[in-house]
Amino acid sequence: MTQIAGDSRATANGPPLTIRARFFALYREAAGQDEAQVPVPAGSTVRELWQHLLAAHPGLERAGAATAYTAYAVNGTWAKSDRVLQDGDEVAFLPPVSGG
Amino acid sequence: MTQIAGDSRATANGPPLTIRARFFALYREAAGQDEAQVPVPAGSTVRELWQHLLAAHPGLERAGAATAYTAYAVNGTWAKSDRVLQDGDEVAFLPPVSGG
Amino acid sequence: MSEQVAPAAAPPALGPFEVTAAVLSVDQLVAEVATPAAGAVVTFAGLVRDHHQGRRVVALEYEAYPELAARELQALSAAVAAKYALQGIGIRHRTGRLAIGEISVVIAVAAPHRAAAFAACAEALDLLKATVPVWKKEWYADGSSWLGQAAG
Amino acid sequence: MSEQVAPAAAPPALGPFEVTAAVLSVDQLVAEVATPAAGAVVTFAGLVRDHHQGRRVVALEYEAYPELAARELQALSAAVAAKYALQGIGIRHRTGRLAIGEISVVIAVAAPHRAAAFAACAEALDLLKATVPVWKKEWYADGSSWLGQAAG
Repeated sequence: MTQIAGDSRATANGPPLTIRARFFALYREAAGQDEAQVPVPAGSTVRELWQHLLAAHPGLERAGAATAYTAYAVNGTWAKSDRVLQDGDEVAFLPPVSGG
Repeated sequence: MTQIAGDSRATANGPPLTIRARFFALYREAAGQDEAQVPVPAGSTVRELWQHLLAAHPGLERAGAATAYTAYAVNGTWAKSDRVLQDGDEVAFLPPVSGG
Repeated sequence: MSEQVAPAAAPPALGPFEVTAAVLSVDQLVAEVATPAAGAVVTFAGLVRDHHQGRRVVALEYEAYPELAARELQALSAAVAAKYALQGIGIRHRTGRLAIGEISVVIAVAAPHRAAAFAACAEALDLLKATVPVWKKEWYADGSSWLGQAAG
Repeated sequence: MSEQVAPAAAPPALGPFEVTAAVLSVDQLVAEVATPAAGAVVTFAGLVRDHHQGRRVVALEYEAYPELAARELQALSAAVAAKYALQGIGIRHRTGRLAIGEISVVIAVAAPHRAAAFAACAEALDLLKATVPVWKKEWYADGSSWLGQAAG
């Protein structure tokens, strides 16, 4: 696990949050790591965190752009992209599944 | 294997044949044996052999009457009831199947 | 460049087809029908149930006409394999007295894709039940009964 | 008189649902989902194929989000079990690098009768492929590729 440069500006919503981001399969290889601690502004959504990570990791952006969709899970449960994050949340970014 | 009293009359068709009759499952129990050597007149069919066996074994007749049908095999291959027997044939009498 | 391979067009591997008193293994039959080109193996395992038509069953006894049964298993499997373009199919049917929960029959079907494997396995089972000379006797606490013999 | 028994109405036995690096056994899962009232167990085993879309494959690698995958397997199985009145259903998915012919996934479904068992097993597999967070990487002689990621 490594620290990723985040957006640590304090906002009107309160102090920044620390999120545990997890990457799997194609995204794990593209990010070069399986997880990272990411500071984000209070009030951030899953989608904003993902956009931030894509911008910070060109490899991840290429991989993400090549997929039909990305699914999200927060604390082990499927989540929509407009889900508002809480401090300490674990957010997983999941490329299209291909099990079986 | 036991000898079953057969119809040993010689006929115009030639000397009597000796047939190996085999019984399975319900018929085996009803006949009290799994096979028998049965003399039959030359020219006999599978059906005639079966009728003869039913008449000779009341238990087999009760079991046969209680089934929806009887299937026949001669020398390990399905046969119709009008199949004419040859000396030394093995004839199997098969109650409705229930495997699986 | 990576090596290009043509779609598998080999004739299906038929067998094993056996009637046996030995305990049946699904894994063994899966391994026997699988080929390097097979992506899906569907199996059916028949188990001895503790009841039938409302009556408690304590054991099942299976009897076969072994020579004809093996030939019938082969014949129905060849037909199903051709219809569904299978890569492999095998069937074992147990004989003798079986306890509750034991496997009475195993069918394994290997195919490149899953839809064909499911359909072929179900069809092979239907044919087996209709045509293969095997008989089942139910044992109860107070007696026994051969199945399949009810008149019309 | 023989003992009369009511038709089985027990809730289905759910599980096991696992993502594991251990070699998979069909027989083991069959035994785990079977109940004394079950007469039919249908299984699906996914095998590593030596080709895909015309390209030779030398190995497959599976990766999962294990916590969510196990929960998804449980959820889809509960839905299928209720729809088909199953007596048991279990699924194991393998992770790590697998050689040609190895089993990547096993689904076992127990039901009183065979039609429900076949339909339920096929449906569970379709749901697994669509929803469970597991990913497959194909290894070739000269490279590798994650599947499922193609855009549009």
